Amino acid sequence: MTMDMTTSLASVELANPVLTASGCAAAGRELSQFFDVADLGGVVTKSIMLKPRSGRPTPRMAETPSGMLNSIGLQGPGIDSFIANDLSWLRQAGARTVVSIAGHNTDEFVSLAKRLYHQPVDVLEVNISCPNVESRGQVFACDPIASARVISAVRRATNPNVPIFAKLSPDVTDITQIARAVADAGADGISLINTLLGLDIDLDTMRPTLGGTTGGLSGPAIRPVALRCVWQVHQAVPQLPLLGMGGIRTGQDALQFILAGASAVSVGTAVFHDPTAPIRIIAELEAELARRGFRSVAEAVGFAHLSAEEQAAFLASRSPVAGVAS
Amino acid sequence: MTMDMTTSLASVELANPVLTASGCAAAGRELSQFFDVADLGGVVTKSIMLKPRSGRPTPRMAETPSGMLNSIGLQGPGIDSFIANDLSWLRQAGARTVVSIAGHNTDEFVSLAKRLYHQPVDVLEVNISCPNVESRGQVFACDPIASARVISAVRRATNPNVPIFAKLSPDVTDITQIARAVADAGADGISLINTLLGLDIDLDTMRPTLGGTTGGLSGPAIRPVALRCVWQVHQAVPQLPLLGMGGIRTGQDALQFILAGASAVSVGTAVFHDPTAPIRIIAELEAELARRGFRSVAEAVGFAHLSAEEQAAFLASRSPVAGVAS
Amino acid sequence: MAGEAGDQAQPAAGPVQETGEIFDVTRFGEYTQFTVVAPGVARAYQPGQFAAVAVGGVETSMLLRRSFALYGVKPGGEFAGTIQFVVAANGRGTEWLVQQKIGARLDLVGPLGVPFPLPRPGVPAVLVGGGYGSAPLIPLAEKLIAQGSEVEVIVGAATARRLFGDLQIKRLVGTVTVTTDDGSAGQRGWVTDPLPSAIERLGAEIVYACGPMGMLRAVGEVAQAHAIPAQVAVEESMACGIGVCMTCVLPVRGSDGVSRFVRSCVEGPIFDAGRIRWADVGKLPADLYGADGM
Amino acid sequence: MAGEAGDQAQPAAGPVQETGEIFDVTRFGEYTQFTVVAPGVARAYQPGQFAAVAVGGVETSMLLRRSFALYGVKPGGEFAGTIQFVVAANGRGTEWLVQQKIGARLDLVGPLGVPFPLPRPGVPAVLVGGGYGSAPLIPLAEKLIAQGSEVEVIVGAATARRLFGDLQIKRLVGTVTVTTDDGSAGQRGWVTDPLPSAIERLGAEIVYACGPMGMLRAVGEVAQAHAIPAQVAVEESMACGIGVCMTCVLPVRGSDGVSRFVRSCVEGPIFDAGRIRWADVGKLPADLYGADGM
Ligand SMILES: Cc1cc2nc3c(=O)[nH]c(=O)nc-3n(C[C@H](O)[C@H](O)[C@H](O)COP(=O)(O)OP(=O)(O)OC[C@H]3O[C@@H](n4cnc5c(N)ncnc54)[C@H](O)[C@@H]3O)c2cc1C
Ligand SMILES: Cc1cc2nc3c(=O)[nH]c(=O)nc-3n(C[C@H](O)[C@H](O)[C@H](O)COP(=O)(O)OP(=O)(O)OC[C@H]3O[C@@H](n4cnc5c(N)ncnc54)[C@H](O)[C@@H]3O)c2cc1C
Ligand SMILES: Cc1cc2nc3c(=O)[nH]c(=O)nc-3n(C[C@H](O)[C@H](O)[C@H](O)COP(=O)(O)O)c2cc1C
Ligand SMILES: Cc1cc2nc3c(=O)[nH]c(=O)nc-3n(C[C@H](O)[C@H](O)[C@H](O)COP(=O)(O)O)c2cc1C
Ligand code: FES
Ligand code: FES
Repeated sequence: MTMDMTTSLASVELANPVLTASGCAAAGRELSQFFDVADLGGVVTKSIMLKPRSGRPTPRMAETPSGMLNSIGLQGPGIDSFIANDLSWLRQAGARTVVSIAGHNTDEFVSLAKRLYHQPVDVLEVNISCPNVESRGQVFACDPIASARVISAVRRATNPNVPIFAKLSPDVTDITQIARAVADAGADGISLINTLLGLDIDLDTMRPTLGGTTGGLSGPAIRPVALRCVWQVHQAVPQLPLLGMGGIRTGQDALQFILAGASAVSVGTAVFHDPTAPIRIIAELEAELARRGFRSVAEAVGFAHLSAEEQAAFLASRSPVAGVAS
Repeated sequence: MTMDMTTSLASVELANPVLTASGCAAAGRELSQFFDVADLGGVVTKSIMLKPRSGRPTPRMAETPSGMLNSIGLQGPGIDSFIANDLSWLRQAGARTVVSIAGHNTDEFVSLAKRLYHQPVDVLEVNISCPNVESRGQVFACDPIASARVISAVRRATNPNVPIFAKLSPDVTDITQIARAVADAGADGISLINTLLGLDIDLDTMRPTLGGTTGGLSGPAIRPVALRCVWQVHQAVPQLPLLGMGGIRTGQDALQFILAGASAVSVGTAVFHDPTAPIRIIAELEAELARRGFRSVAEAVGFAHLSAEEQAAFLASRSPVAGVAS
Repeated sequence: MAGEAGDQAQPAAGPVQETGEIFDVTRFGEYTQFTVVAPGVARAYQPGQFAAVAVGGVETSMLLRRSFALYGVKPGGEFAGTIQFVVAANGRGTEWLVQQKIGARLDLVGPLGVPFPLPRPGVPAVLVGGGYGSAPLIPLAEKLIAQGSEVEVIVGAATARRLFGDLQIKRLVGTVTVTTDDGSAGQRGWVTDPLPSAIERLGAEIVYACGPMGMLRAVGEVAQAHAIPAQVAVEESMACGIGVCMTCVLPVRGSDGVSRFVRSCVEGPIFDAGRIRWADVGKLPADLYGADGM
Repeated sequence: MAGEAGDQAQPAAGPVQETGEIFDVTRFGEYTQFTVVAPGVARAYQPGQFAAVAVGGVETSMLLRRSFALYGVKPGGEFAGTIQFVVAANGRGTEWLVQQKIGARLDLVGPLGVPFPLPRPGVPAVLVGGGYGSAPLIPLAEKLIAQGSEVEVIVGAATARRLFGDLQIKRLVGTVTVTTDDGSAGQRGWVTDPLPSAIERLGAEIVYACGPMGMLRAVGEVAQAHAIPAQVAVEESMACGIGVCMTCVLPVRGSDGVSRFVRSCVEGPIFDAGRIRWADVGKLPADLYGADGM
């Protein structure tokens, strides 16, 4: 029995459900030294802004138990250079491309969406987990109104054939409220989760370790929080495709996200430990699905939300014995 | 040079700044098999409610990377049995006692505070990180108004000589907003942080691992989030004493919290790994303070908020050479 | 709970935390037996108790100890201060453990839990072990024999490679009944198949069992059918093992008739099978003490 | 950046991820030298490159690899496919590493980064190493000698136990200058003390250095004072080591005069010291490319 590993992010079909995570794979080129990026479900590029960004001063990272903090500060070349160099490389490499955009305000998001209108973009990921200069630096994704405003503006400005995914921050009182707001505003799907806000103190200097004082916590440490967000959002807006991420290291981890309701997953921090992780995870996930009697990724999406009885009925119909008997 | 390890939680002086964490040391009796609980800064008891509670069905825990999820559901004997058995044992054991209370609604918190009015309680920790039945189960600590209401009611009902500490949840958009609300409502201090809401999927059953579906994430995994909360709250309300916790395993971890602004710390999940952790951490913390030229815990509280120049000036005055020269 | 059945049911002394050196590692089928020098744990030990072992080393991501039933404890004599336990490699922590070599150090907390309550001297007993669950029955059998009880032991497993202790028990007791699900050793079937006749043959007045939950429940039912008690050693997920966290509870009916969630680490792991509400494990029955407070 | 100084400055082939067996472990003072069988890493290696080593084992809490400069690489011959690196046990990961024994397996990614750019054949060069920083200078010296350069090497450390490679360098070059802060070996003082006279004696046209940031900066200043370039190997915290995360950046002035935050893992670790804005490391200078976009 062959496994159907295809999945889709809204209207876009992917060969398999394993993508990179924004900011953890640059624009794919460095990883192509280790494997063919066209074999991935897709490459999610580092959030790009309108203008070139230096990023924050160093130190930009701290290792924490089963995780890390980063305060990169969205260093990047700006959208023009990105289109000229990175996007064209990805197209030529044959990779499915999810372009992540970030802005200081709604207008910047709109400008980015327009610049990308005729570009080879499969999905647009709108990173609203960044500070909104129009609202005293409050993160867009922490406010349902600001989030909805960005998403509806981007939806209008983007090529209508390109689905847009809103990327949410877990640092909110009620993630389902934000999810509903962006869904209502026209998001075709949601990416969950961005990093958690954290801090580390350097015991040599006795001051915050990171140049940016606080930073984003990622890695396996946050996986239970990420799974909870995927679970809650899938329950709140079941029809909405979710791109799940946060601490995925193995095919088993990826399967947890899919069972919780993600249609596909992004592998972030694990790449730093293991540059071949995304490719390995595709194979591991396939084996884990087969072991449990699934014939496709689609069958497993949200499966953990079924009642024990519904699960049992499905799996009984799938056991090899039942297959022979019928 | 001897180290002054005393610290205080509002008006209450403690012999040292290391306490247990609510729910991770029961009421001290079991740990007294391993060390004398009177040697601790204090014992924080498991949150007690008015009536006996069965707690949630099992499984109640899942191990996660550098952390664990629990869904105990505040199993406990109810306040009367607690006073008769646990509190009397703690008094006879000579332990500084922080009693944690939890209620379904404001009235229950008030009743608990009144029952404890004449009891041997050093500090009252008000666990508002639990669901408010009057508000469709929303956690009190997720709403500044509900939080403030509980705290001001408890403050009025409690023995005025007993400081009350509000224990906050990190699962909020802006923890400083809740901190300010409870400070204005009369909290004498704040305990930070309770667990983060998380979820795990059991890959055998393909359903949520925990009987309670979601659970609380604790352990070193959450330390960066906890430190960030302590840092932010200390910056927002610098005069307010903080009891810091979340993933503390060593004296170095404890020192991070103190430098970030905590006057004392609670050791929770680490006790499960190492029942003698709280006592070991006292000694380790003392050594870490001494190594850096501090003469007291008080000098180190919030030290990471000083500018590099202020820090250097202080430490220069403290170096052994400077000491000799003066 | 278990304490009600006999007066040796309270641990002689409290648990200690100590670092023990691995003295021997031996494979038995799918299991790995460790002999560890841990005099503090050995000193207070009584059959039925367990130890909680830290896994993964200093910078591990695994915070929680793993629990293992103790046996082969030598408080004095030639191998003074050693303990034994047997490990089935199931998950992350046990996979790490079975890779540890002679000379490595393990961080242990023990002995934990209540021991098997002993009957009056001379009372005949049947002991039933499933898989590695037969391990703690070895010292129990020794103790029962020493106090004059006639003892029969039944050990079972899914397959021969998952049997444990059968030879040692045969040496000790003179005979052992073996069952395997697949018939690869002993008789094909379950431990509960030969149990009724063993109880009857011996005129047993008590049954002891250790093994998977399903087996314990079935053994309890057989014992009940013979109107004798079954003392069983349960295996619940434990975060602390020392009674402070409340993760390890089971719904247990008390002598007052009231059912409560009871900590299996300190009030167990040995329970009277008739007191455990097997059908409600993993549920929250409405009549449980404190269920109305939820 | 570094590529501008010579045409060998691009790695010959890309990095690989491979599991290598530890072939030898040797202590030198406070350091531990590992020889590891890693043919894939060895194959493409050039002096100046490093490897990133996973630490802590499967269930570790330490997610990030640790970087080590490579030397003693034998792509062919008797010890074909081995690499060497030397480890100073500083923190959690290196503490774990130095406890690994012969036969253990390490998960490696390498070779990473750009190599030392080589001058035209015959150009005299001074090499300066601080602490374990002298390790990568050994293969560099070999290569320079092989292409006909006259070479002098200065190695220094805080104290004798933190010197590395002095004997090996002496064997290779015929002579070595040693400095220690406390005078416990060689002359008391810093590597920069004997550096000017070495440059002058040799008529050196290039300086190479590897060691702590403060030392690299000082070496760069001495070289600048002699109007010759210094190629230095920096050590920035690296989360990925392969260029995808942007944690490892330094403010570096480009050939176009514009300063940028440049990744030291893929555009370094070798930089022209004169290009690094040492005073702005850890800062965000306002004239940096993209600073106005923040
Ligand atoms: C009182 C007692 C005595 C035991 N005696 C033995 C013994 O003699 N030999 C033996 O091989 N095993 C014994 N077990 C079971 C053993 O503790 C588990 O197999 C082991 O904890 C699983 O750890 P892991 O690293 O393989 O699994 P993981 O899946 O990595 O474990 C994750 C977490 O779940 C807990 N857990 C998982 N499975 C079990 C289980 N079956 N029972 C309890 N906790 C579990 C772990 O302790 C850990 O906290 C005993 C358990 C208890 C409670
Ligand atoms: C290109 C390069 C080459 C190096 N070559 C060597 C060598 O040959 N021998 C040697 O002993 N060391 C070398 N180092 C330094 C070595 O990587 C660090 O000492 C090591 O990462 C510290 O890890 P730890 O586990 O001891 O410290 P921890 O404090 O546990 O490290 C926590 C995190 O910070 C990073 N980190 C901490 N200190 C440093 C540091 N000084 N430099 C870079 N990252 C750091 C770690 O990589 C890790 O990600 C090199 C570093 C780089 C970047
Ligand atoms: C170094 C680093 C840089 C990141 N940069 C971005 C970014 O530019 N845009 C974004 O949406 N998320 C960014 N993220 C967040 C990741 O895409 C991902 O949401 C998060 O790290 C959780 O997944 P993980 O645990 O697998 O890393 C970054 C994460 C890391 C660790
Ligand atoms: C098993 C368990 C039970 C807990 N019970 C309570 C509780 O009853 N009341 C409370 O305020 N916090 C409770 N907590 C939260 C801890 O007190 C603490 O805030 C949190 O675990 C973070 O600290 P740690 O990482 O050191 O465990 C519990 C935590 C655990 C792990
Ligand atoms: S395992 Fe913690 S109370 Fe039993
Ligand atoms: S370490 Fe990741 S880009 Fe250099």
